[in-house]
Formats: sequence, C-alpha cells, structure tokens
Amino acid sequence: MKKILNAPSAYVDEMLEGFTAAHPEYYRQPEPRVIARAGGATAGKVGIVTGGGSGHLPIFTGYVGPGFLDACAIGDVFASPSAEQMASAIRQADGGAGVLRLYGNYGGDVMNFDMAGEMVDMENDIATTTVLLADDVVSAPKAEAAKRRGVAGMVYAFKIAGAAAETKADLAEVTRVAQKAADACRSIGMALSPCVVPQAGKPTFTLGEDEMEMGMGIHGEPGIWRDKLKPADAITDEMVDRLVDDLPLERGARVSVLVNSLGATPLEELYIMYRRVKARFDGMGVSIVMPLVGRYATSMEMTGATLTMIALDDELERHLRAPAACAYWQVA
Amino acid sequence: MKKILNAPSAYVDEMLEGFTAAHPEYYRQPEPRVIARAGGATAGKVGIVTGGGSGHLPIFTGYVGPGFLDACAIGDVFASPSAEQMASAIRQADGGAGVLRLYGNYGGDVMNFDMAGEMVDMENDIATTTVLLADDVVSAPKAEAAKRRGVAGMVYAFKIAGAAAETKADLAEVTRVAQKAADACRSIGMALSPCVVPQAGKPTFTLGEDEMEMGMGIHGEPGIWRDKLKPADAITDEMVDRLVDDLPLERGARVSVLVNSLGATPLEELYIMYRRVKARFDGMGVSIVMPLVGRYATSMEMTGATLTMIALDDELERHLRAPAACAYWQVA
Amino acid sequence: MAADSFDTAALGVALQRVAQGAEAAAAELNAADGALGDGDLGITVSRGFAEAAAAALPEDVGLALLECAKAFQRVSSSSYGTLVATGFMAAAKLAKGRSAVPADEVAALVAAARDAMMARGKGALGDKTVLDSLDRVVEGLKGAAPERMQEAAVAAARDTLVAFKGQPCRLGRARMFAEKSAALDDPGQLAFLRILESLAAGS
Amino acid sequence: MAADSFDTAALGVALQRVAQGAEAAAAELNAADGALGDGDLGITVSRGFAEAAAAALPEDVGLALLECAKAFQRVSSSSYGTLVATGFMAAAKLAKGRSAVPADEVAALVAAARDAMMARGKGALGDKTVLDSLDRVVEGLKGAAPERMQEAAVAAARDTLVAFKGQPCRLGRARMFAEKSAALDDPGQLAFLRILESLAAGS
Ligand SMILES: Nc1ncnc2c1ncn2[C@@H]1O[C@H](COP(=O)(O)OP(=O)(O)O)[C@@H](O)[C@H]1O
Ligand SMILES: Nc1ncnc2c1ncn2[C@@H]1O[C@H](COP(=O)(O)OP(=O)(O)O)[C@@H](O)[C@H]1O
Ligand SMILES: [Mg+2]
Ligand SMILES: [Mg+2]
Ligand SMILES: [Mg+2]
Ligand SMILES: [Mg+2]
Repeated sequence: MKKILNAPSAYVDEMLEGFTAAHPEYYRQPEPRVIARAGGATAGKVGIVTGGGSGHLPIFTGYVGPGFLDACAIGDVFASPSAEQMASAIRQADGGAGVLRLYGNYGGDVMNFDMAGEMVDMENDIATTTVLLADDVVSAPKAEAAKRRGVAGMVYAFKIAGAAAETKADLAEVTRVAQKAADACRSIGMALSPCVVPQAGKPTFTLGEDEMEMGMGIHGEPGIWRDKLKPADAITDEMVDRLVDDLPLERGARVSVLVNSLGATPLEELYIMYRRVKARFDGMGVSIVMPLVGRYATSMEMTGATLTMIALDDELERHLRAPAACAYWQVA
Repeated sequence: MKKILNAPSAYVDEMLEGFTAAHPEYYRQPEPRVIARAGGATAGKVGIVTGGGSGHLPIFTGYVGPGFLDACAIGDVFASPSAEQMASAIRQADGGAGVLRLYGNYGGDVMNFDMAGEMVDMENDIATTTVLLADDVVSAPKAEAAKRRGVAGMVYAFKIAGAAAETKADLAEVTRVAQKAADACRSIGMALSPCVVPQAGKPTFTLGEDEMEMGMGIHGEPGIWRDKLKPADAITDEMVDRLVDDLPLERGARVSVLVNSLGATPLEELYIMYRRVKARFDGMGVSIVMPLVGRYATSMEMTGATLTMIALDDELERHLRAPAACAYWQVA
Repeated sequence: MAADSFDTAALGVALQRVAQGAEAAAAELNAADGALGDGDLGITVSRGFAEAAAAALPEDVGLALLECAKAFQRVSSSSYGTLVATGFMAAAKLAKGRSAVPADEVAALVAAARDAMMARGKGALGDKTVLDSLDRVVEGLKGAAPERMQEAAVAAARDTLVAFKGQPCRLGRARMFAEKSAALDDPGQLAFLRILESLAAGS
Repeated sequence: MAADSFDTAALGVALQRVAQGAEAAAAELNAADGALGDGDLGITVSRGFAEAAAAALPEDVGLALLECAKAFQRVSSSSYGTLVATGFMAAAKLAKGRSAVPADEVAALVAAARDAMMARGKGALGDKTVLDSLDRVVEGLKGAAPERMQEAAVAAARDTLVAFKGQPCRLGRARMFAEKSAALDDPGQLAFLRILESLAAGS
C-alpha cells in the first residue's frame, strides 16, 4: 500500500498528463479533467460520455476510443467530477446526434451528471439521455435494484453501447441498447486488502491479516460477510452462485464473464478463479463468449477481485464482438 | 499480500488451466507446463522458445502468439522449468528451421536450457541457438554485463525477435536480431513491498513502512540503496539517469520505453512516472517510439515499478512496429 | 439578518461568518463523514464557504446567491457541495432582480432550496439527510419575528438531529451502514447545524 | 563402499542412507539457502535423493547412475538439482557397461562429475560452490584405502567449508550478497557435507 507520487494534490492531473502523453493515438485532454477521443467527435454519431472518480484505471477514461466512448470527465480519486467538467465532456462528445450519459450509479455522480445535462440543454441545445450502471448485486436487494451501485459491469456497457453508436443508430436506439446491456450485467466483488487515497493518505478500510470480505465495494463499501480467507474455488463458487441467483440462466444460455483484479491481485490468481468459473458455467450448460480476465476496473492497489457476468442475446453478442480499440482492450 | 488460491502446490497448474481456457485463440497446453501457439509451429519459420519461473505474468508464457514466441516452458513460482519441459517446448516450437532459446539470464534457467538444447540436438536433430536477456543494469557493473540478470527488457526482445522470425529469416539471422535487441535494452527496478511465493507462504523480503529499495530485482534481489520513499519525479530521475549512464544516447536518438508495474502499483502511478520519463527524454532531444505503460512483467502482487529503455535503429524499430498479437499486447 | 430584510452586504457578512465557522468545524465534519462515508464533508463545506466568501457579489441579491452556487460548484463535486449549489441556485431564482429580500420571504427561499435539492438528489423527507434539516428550518422560520429567526433556525436544525437519533440513513453513502448510521448523526444534518450556529454566533 | 568395489546393490543402500540423511537435514539446508537465495535447497536435495532411492536400479552401474540423474531431473530444476543430475550423468558415462566399479575408480567418477558440473554451470574452482567441495573430495579420495574413503571424503567436505569461511560466493544467487555470503557457509557446500556424512554415518 505504498504509493509512487509527487504531491497528493497533483496525483490526478499528473496522471492525466502521462496518460495522454503515452497514448496520443487514443486520447486528448482538451481541457483539464476532460478526456476526448484523439480524433474528436464523429459527426452524425451519438456521443457517449462517462465520468467518475479517479483511481479505477482503465475505468473510466481508458475506455474512450473508437467503438467505445467519446469523452470522459475525471474527478479526484474516488470523487465525482464537477457538473461543469461533465458538461464539457458532453460538449466534446457531441457530434450533432445527441449524447448518452453512461456511468455508475453513485449519488454524487448522478447529481452532477443531471446538472450537466441541464447545462448543455440550456446552453448548447444538446439532447442527452442517461443509462446508469447498477450491476453490483450486493449493494441492494433485488427489489431495490435501482439503488445498486455500478462496478465492473460498466466495461461491457461501454463496449456494447459504443458498438451500437458506431452503427449511427439514433439516440433513443443507442440508449435502448445501453440500457439492455446494463440490465443484463451482474457483478460481485471481494476484497482482501485496501488501497490508499492519496489525499487521505491512509487505507480505505482495514481487514485482518487472513481475512477477506465477500461483496465489498470498490471503495470499501461493506459487503455480505467478513471471515477467514477461503480457498479460491469456494470464493468463486459463492460469487457465481450469487450472480446466477440474481439473474437465473437456462441451459444453452450464452454469457460473457469478466474476472477482474481490483489492482494488486495478480493475473495468476484471476486465472485460478477463471478455471473454476468455466467449470461452473460448463456444469450449468451455459457457454462463455469472449471471457475477459485482467485488470479492467480497479481500485488502485486494492487486493481482491470482482466477477461480472452479462447474459447475451444475438444483439448484445454482436455488439460485444464488434471492432473497438482503446489502450486497454482491442477487439478486431 | 493476500492470495486467492487453492492448494499452493496446485497454483501453477490451475493457473495454466484457466489461462488456456480463457484464451484458446492464442494458447494451448500440449503437455503439462508447456504452452504453445494455438495454431502450432509454423513450417519453415524459426521457432522461438522461452521459459522461466511462474509469477511474472504476462511474462513468460503470455507472449506466445503470432509475431511473438512459439512456445514456453513454465516452472513453479520463481523457479526454473526442468530441462525436459524446456526440451518439449523446443520441440513444440520447431518448424524445421531451428529454434532460438530467448530467455532471462538466471543460473538455473541457463543450466536447464543448455541441457534441453543438448537433448533436442541428440534426440530430435533440432538446431538451437541462445540469446540471453541481461538488461538489469544494477545486477552487475558494466564490465561484467554478461552476469546481469534479465528483467522487463525481455518484452522488447520477444517482440523484435518474433517479428524477425515471422519474416522467415534463418536461424542465424533471427539470432542476430534477437541479440541486437537484447544488447539495446537497459532496465532498472525499484520495489516498495514484497510478494508472497505460494509454496513458501511468506513475503520475499521486508521493507519498512515508508521505505523503498532502488534497483531491487524482480525476486527481491538486492539493489543499490534502501531509503525513505522519495517523490515520483526523484525516483524516475534516478532510474533514467542510471539507464542513460549505462547506454548513452545522442540527441536525435530514438528509444522505446516501458514503464512497468511489478504488480500492485497502479496504472495511475505508472503514468505519473511516464510523465517525467517523457519530460526527461524530451530534454535530451531523444524521441520515444511506441511507449509501453502497464503490467508487462510482474512479480505477482509486488509493489514497485521498472523502467526499461531500448535504443532503436531502423531495423529494430521496424520489427517493434510489425503486427503481433497475444492476449496482453496487440500491434496491428 | 436581524433586520427586516437582507441585501448583498448582509449576505457578504453572513458568508464571512459561516466561512469562519465552517473552517472551525471542518475536522469535526470530516470525522463524522468518515465514520459513514468518505470523510470529505468538512473539506466540502469549508472550501465552499471560503470560496463564496471570497467572491465579488453583485448588488442583485439573486445574482449574488448565484455566485454562491457557482462557488460551491467550482470547489466541490461531492454530494453536499452539489446540493448546496443547487439550493443557492433555487433561492437565486426567487430573489433575482431585487436588491433586498424581506425577512418574511426567507422561509420561502429555504423552501425553494429544499425542493430543488430534493429534485436533484431524488431524496425524500425522512431519509435522514440535510433535507430534513431544511424542512424543519422552513417550519421554524414561518412566522418567526426577524430578530428571532436565527435562533429559530438553529433550534430547528438541532431538533432535527435529536429527532433522527436511532434512525438509519436511507440516502447517500451512509445508507450502506444501516446499523452504524442509526447510532450516529447524519453528517449533512450536523454540517447544517454548524453553519446556522456560526451565522447566529457572529450576530 | 567399504568393499573393494561397489555395485548397484551397494549404490541402492547408499541412496537409502543419503535419502534419510537429506530428509533430516532439509530444514537446515532450506534455512542456509534462504539466507542467501530462495530457500529451496533442502527441498531439492531431500526430494532428489528420495526419488533416486525409490527408483528401480538396473544392474549395470552406469545405467543405475543414469537413473539417479533422471530422478534429480524429474523432481527439481533448481541449480543444485540440475548440477547433481549432471554429475550423476557424467559418472554414469564412465561406469556404463559394468556391474561393479572398483573402489580406486571412485575418485575418477567424482572428478568426472566435477568437470561436467563446471561445464554445465560455467563455474570455476574458488567461486565458493559445491564445485570446490567436489574438487577437495577428489583429492582426498586419491590413494585412500577403501575402508578410509568415506572418512576422507567427509573430512575433505568439512575442510572446504572451513577454507571458504570469510570469502564471498561468486556464483549463483548468493553472488548478489557479497558481504553476507562471506560470513556464511555456501549452502551447496554444506549440503554436500551433509550428504557425505549421512553416507558415512550409516556404514
Ligand atoms: N441524495 C441526497 N439527497 C439529499 N442529501 C444527501 C444526498 N446524498 C447525500 N446527502 C447529504 O450529504 C451528506 C454527505 O455529503 P458528502 O460528504 O458531500 O457526500 P459524498 O462525499 O458521499 O458525496 C449526507 O450526510 C446527507 O446529509
Ligand atoms: N553455476 C553454478 N555452478 C556450481 N555450483 C552452483 C552454481 N549455482 C549454484 N551452485 C551451487 O548450488 C547452491 C544453490 O543451489 P540451489 O538452491 O538449488 O540454487 P537456486 O535455488 O538458486 O537455483 C549454491 O550454494 C552453490 O553451491
Ligand atoms: Mg463525503
Ligand atoms: Mg465525497
Ligand atoms: Mg535455492
Ligand atoms: Mg531455486
């Protein structure tokens, strides 16, 4: 939990400077804390913007790119960007066909994105819609699913909505597809050790030396239980069970799954988990399409992993497989 | 430093099972601990094999794929594969044009790969050559550069040698290019916290709560100094200085650089470092081609980073930019 | 605000006082927020009022209140900052075009802020948030004589904390900690009390 | 090996003894290696001899020694395992085709192992490794009567440790820790002593 940084207050701005310098073929920072596609907005295409706190790379801003998003507003670590920054991102994404706001269901982000929508409506006559990601099954019971927070399922929603927008579908249609993708996602996380928010300088939570917390959120939000660390297969089984409980799948169904590290947990261990995920879905007669294993949505150096599943139909699968490129995920 | 696993003794085999299940389009495990390209060896192409201990993903086996390597032998965490496994990997890589053994300069690996070469020479009449990566400038003085250990520079050597082999150049030529790439690489690492080898069950080294070690190796081998954690720019400056001291660059030179996390250090912090790397090379009048920022060669959940630079000429740059694909790096 | 009406000058003085009070309360509010959320509430409130107090305020009270809204938006995008900005904006709309607002309209301004903040945050009364404080302050201000208004507001904000003791937070990050949040004050309600206290203390 | 020659049966008995001794010394050797390297030397040596002791050995002493080499290669790919396998292989070549090897040829077998291991590991005498132990054992065995050979070998291995006290390791992982390694025994030399001791102890 030790960090490489200069001034904590410069963490995000220096990060973005390095980020655009390293990947100028994908990203551009037209104004502070706003990242847009290197090539700018595409005329006639619905724009897609997202935004949220820093500290989750590649989420959020990493998924700006052809076939993915058009622009992103970036907040401080784990904090919402301002409504003004979000409005700028919307303007950057606007190609004249309206803009979809596609982001995680966190109170601060929602308020600011709503405000930003009002701003660009008044000032720039840009039509906007909203789709919220709320894939974390642990964060609220099914009856209150709209209160759930958004976690790694965003990655699928970005990919699928991005592909829909690339077809030059209109705003209503892109919004429909994005909402369908969001509705088809379920995620659950588990954490083993915290991360340090630079400006706070201390761990986000504490867990005993051999403890884990099942269901913990990406900022350390409480989960379902906290207990001794279990074997990988037992952890994976519980995660799979909770997801398919919430979204039952029939034999013959197709899903994609994302086994995601929160940061420190190495690829090796994600593969140990994926091995079990595969066996479980095989056992259910469910086939896995384009599995993702890696660091797609992190909490800096947190130890732990999340499992996301998205139930696919032909339409979602087609968009998932469509070409797309950003610095972290390329589909050819 | 907490790990998600079942039995420590099953760590590597379960990892490989998940790895091939997740990426069947790239990898196949024809026999235990040997990974080969999904499509098998390419007739008439020089094969390239590597091998080494587990715990460094994507290194080693992740770089098997078109434009990269042909096969890899996989050892236990931080331990050499056996000569027999290496010999199998060589056989898998053989397309009738000979096989280059391209791997890191670690005593155990070298002895076993030499033995493996003798085996396939006697048993299978496969001609082999060797290029050792020895890019870690801290691990021995320049006068004893052949004793240096190989670290993240391997990634460049894999890419460049792989591209040379794809041109159907002969074994001597591919070996020449690989050696040239290896000779052009310089790396240095720094560590902030250790990782845990599953079968040992305890940290590889200890560092005080706010200490860092400059120059530390990827298994915790000792570095140059151990002191209070410094600001990112100071760390980066020392790393850049050590590399260009060892391999001076002229104004107008071209390099590629890899800012690599050892595992836990998040992308955010690599970008903060890259920002400084870029400023420093800009200041030297040296241009950066295809920078890499991310987790390319890790030590499981170790915290820390490595910086690699490779001096490019037209030939090396052409091979670096040639198309290649594996699950972790795609060049189109 | 002890006068029959308030103008931009009075608003400026009030902002100075609250900025001071918020500064003093910042650590307490950070800690309260840290127990249930991300621990930034003290920063949000103190930076927001400092920025507003430093702003040049136009004579039009509505435009002056708009400056306050913008100040909060500039320095904080945490929930409370966004909500306070939203509240100032709503009050600004009502006050726009006037160089003074009569004391007996203050309750209406606070009510407008409350309603806009409910719309923005999709919150309901009873969720144990700053909305409940605003609602009770509106009631407390109704019919209060100008010289009793500050006192009434502080009392209402204090009563809110008492009333919600033992109830869980049902909105925001604190919602995740039902049990713990029931035992603790809602940080946003506490912040509102400290704001009103510092306003009253200075006068 | 107190006889004038040794055959596969004698080799089998020797392997049993060393397997037992290595098992007993495993923790000590892991610790010694852990101080300078990766701490696996005890595992390497104990697993290797256990595997060799469990192997079915052909009557041809050369082929029997080859089985020992293969056993080491199967269970360990750490440096020491690979080197011991290399050494057994070299001795196997010399003994091949014979059902007994005269005692006065043992020094030559060890010398062949030493030379092959030097070639494999690109090490030199004086680097403070197991090579130095082998070299001194070869010298110690030369001209020793059959019944004194075990004793001579143990003495030579022990002398090696004494001789290198204070000198830094110049090969393998331990090379990285010049200062520390000078103060400590080379783990590989220590392992070789324990192997010979267990051989001698049982007879
Ligand atoms: N949606 C909401 N509606 C009304 N009040 C809210 C809402 N969300 C949070 N609050 C209030 O804001 C306080 C927390 O503010 P703040 O620390 O800025 O939130 P965060 O840091 O979680 O974005 C809460 O105690 C509560 O009073
Ligand atoms: N290249 C070499 N040549 C000769 N002996 C060596 C060589 N490398 C290591 N050794 C010996 O092996 C011992 C370490 O063995 P081992 O623990 O198996 O090594 P590692 O785990 O580092 O591969 C050293 O103490 C030394 O005696
Ligand atoms: Mg807060
Ligand atoms: Mg906040
Ligand atoms: Mg060892
Ligand atoms: Mg070893």
